[in-house]
Amino acid sequence: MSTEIKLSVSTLNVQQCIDWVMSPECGGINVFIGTVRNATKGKPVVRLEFEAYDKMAIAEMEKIAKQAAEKWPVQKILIHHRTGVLQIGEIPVIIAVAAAHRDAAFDACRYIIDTLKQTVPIWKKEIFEDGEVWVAAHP
Amino acid sequence: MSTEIKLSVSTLNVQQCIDWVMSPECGGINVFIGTVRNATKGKPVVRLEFEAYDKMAIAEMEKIAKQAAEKWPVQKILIHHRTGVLQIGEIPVIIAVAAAHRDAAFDACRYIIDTLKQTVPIWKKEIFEDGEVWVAAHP
Amino acid sequence: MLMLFNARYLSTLTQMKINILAFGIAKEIFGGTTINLDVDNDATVSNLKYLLEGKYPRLKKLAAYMVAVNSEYALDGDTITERDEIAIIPPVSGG
Amino acid sequence: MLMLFNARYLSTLTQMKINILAFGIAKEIFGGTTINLDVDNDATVSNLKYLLEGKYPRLKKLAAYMVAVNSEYALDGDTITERDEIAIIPPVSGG
Repeated sequence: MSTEIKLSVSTLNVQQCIDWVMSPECGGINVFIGTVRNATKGKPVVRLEFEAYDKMAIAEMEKIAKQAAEKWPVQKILIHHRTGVLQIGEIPVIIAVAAAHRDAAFDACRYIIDTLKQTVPIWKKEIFEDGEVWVAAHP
Repeated sequence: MSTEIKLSVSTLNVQQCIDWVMSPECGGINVFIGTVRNATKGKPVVRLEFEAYDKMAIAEMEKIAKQAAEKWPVQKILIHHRTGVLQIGEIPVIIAVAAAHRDAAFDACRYIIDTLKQTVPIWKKEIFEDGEVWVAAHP
Repeated sequence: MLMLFNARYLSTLTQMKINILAFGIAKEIFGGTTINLDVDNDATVSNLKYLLEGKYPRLKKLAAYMVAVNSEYALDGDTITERDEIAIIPPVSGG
Repeated sequence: MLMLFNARYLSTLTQMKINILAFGIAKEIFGGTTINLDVDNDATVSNLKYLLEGKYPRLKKLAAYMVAVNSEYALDGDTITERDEIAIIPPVSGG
């Protein structure tokens, strides 16, 4: 099993991520790509800003990848996450998982994004025309 | 909701597929990529050959996309499937689903590949060093 | 007796020649991508399978197979006409 | 009485200055990316939260927040040392 975990201030490259997880031992790749939506609850979003506690974010993503590899028979796990300013349509996150069989790839990929959203210290600020909000900060 | 269903005799392009499903209304894209494994049950595979009943395969894939769109709130569904000779590591199938929220994208993508494998009239022949087998033909 | 004779007579009169497409292993069983078959005009999918299995016993060795009529999976009771596009669909294995 | 006095005396002697990293909305609550705080040498995460919430009441308005010690989520009972890297982790929203 091998993993590639990365925080990046520049545009994430989907093709590169998929190339990295591809291997002749694997029959299925599942990829999750987050994209910046143009609206939140109907309110137009101008852009997003992502901030990370880099060192801990990497450590938490590595933990998640390790847990996924313990739970499902997967060969390769890649997690790339953006930081900085993202425009509408840009990609905050790419998760790619390759496995011999597709069920493991789907399950692991979904587990990784679900868990990442709960535990990895990365914060998203939504910038609207009339203000800005740190997502999920308040009840 | 829009769909792009295609059978192709030439190499499938992952980046193009993802570009097609991306849209500013969507927050999550789930992609399944099948790849040709170098072995089946431990036996080295030389190459694969895919054959399709083109007209019906397209019709069945369209049905599956329609069913998925009825079951989950998704915006875009793409299904590209190869025919002809595929070498190890090549891509027989790409399914990409974009949705406002990731759960729908994951569920729909998985439903599509699971159902495609059961109902779409496409046949895979595995070519080994010492012979060839139409996959799943015999009990 | 007369009715029985008539029925037989009509049946002979109303046979049709259908063309059947074959894919995957069915191509190998039939020895080609299409075969022609004479069937009764009111033949069902079930009748067709019976005839085919008589002529090509290897069909019975398959894990399963379906008949498609005009690009749709057909049921055993569905009837076939001369204008239909008929195909034998051995177990699929795409994806 | 003497023991109480000693305890107070020791506590004063053994206070430490810790540096706390802030992220997301915590940066705005603290007015910066780091703050310094004097805490008892044997302070727990729970003690730290109590002190911070006294000084920065807006922390209590958050949906939740965690304390990380050396890049790991810490429990309320964990103790803190001067060498630890301590961070306030408001609700995360990556992905």
